Amino acid sequence: MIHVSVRAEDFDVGGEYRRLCADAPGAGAVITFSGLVRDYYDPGAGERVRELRLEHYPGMTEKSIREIISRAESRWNLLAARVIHRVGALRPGDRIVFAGVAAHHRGEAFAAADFIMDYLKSEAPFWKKQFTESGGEWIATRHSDAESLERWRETAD
Amino acid sequence: MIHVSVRAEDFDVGGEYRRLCADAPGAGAVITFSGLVRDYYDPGAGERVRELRLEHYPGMTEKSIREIISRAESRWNLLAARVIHRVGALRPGDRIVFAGVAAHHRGEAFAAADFIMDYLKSEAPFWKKQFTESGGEWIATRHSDAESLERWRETAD
Amino acid sequence: MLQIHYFASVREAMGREREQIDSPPDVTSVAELIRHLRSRDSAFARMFAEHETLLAAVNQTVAGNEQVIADGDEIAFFPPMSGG
Amino acid sequence: MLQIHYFASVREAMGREREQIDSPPDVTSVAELIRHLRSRDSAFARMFAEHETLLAAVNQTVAGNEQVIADGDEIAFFPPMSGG
Repeated sequence: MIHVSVRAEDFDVGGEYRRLCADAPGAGAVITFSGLVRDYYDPGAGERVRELRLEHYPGMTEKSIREIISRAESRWNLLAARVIHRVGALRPGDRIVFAGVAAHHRGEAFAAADFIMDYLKSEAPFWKKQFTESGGEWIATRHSDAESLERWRETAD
Repeated sequence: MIHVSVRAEDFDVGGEYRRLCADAPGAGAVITFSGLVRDYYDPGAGERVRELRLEHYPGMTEKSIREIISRAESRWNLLAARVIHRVGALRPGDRIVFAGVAAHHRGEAFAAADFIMDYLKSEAPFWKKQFTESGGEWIATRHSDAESLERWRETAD
Repeated sequence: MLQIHYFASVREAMGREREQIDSPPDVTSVAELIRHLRSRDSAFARMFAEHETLLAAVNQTVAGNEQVIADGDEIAFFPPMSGG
Repeated sequence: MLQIHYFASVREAMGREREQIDSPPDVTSVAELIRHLRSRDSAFARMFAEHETLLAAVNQTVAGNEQVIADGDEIAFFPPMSGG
């Protein structure tokens, strides 16, 4: 059972957890990942983020998230998965992304949630612009994100 | 901020998530892991589990969980961690264990939650006895748990 | 006709979100469309020069330079994704 | 005195959760305590034979065979943990 949502509204982690459980009777492991807006993205810069604006490609976004989940399902036995990505204007501390996974076993739940988040960051059409006192700036994909993806390639069947 | 609880009562994942967030302002990643009682532990056996009884070593349990979390904190920068382990009689579908972690970054949150669960399974003094129609049997540590621990040794600093 | 969409910093550099163009007869791939737009449109040429990494999607799937395009396709240009 | 605790399948095999014994004068390590209990207590000898892997804790910390024990210590015997 897969659920994908792209929206401006916040999400409720407790409710999402309950829906995952309801969709996955027999699960032994349920993981929720919540990503929050940090108050700085470049610790060296020192300037605090006042707002983050998230843009996406409406026609493509949900489809690409579903593809990422399908790829995870082809690697691990998942009983349910839910992904929510917010768009629009967010502030530090706000929730921005949710990925929840239910599986029989712990190892596959951890691996799948980690995998989904890695690909979500680099293959789903979202873009972040951060605003500080001195103006707005698009956030570039960090080197560590590319390294994260490399992990899954090395272990590909 | 660390919270450890060993108890018979169930836990509420949404509430635990909120407490993690409250303890970790500035967090960019919050992970909750919930372990549930499966209806079989040995798929080959075919017999369904009716009840699982969890025994622990009261004087040692909380201390050993705190040590596991401290070890995770020495490897990754954690802002908050919460572990709840239930004891007593449980049934299939019941929640049995919770591990929640808040960190600045996604990678450290995933690694720390995975690490805590691995060590919790093999170093915290809990023992499970499963009851099926044909009687009760103590659950032995599985080979895959030992392999799981091996991962952290290979990557030790 | 081709539907062209621009996102994020590419959208800002272009000064528009989308446009429709008549399918140029000699344009049958993403690379050829980029060449066409660079020569015809100074905003596109400037945007292209500014963007070290420019990604394209054809009909809402990320596509390489050699991807074939045809009349009626939806093409999008954008910088590397940064969601999550 | 030594406080001895038994857990899980070890507890069931021993038929008791805990006991107090006078510190035997020649017992200064976990290995020596096991040797002492095996020779003195047939339930312990039987339990030991049944348990391929027997773990011990001294004062609530898992301990190896060579761990020193002293009067007043709390010693526990149990099978490998299986929580989580």
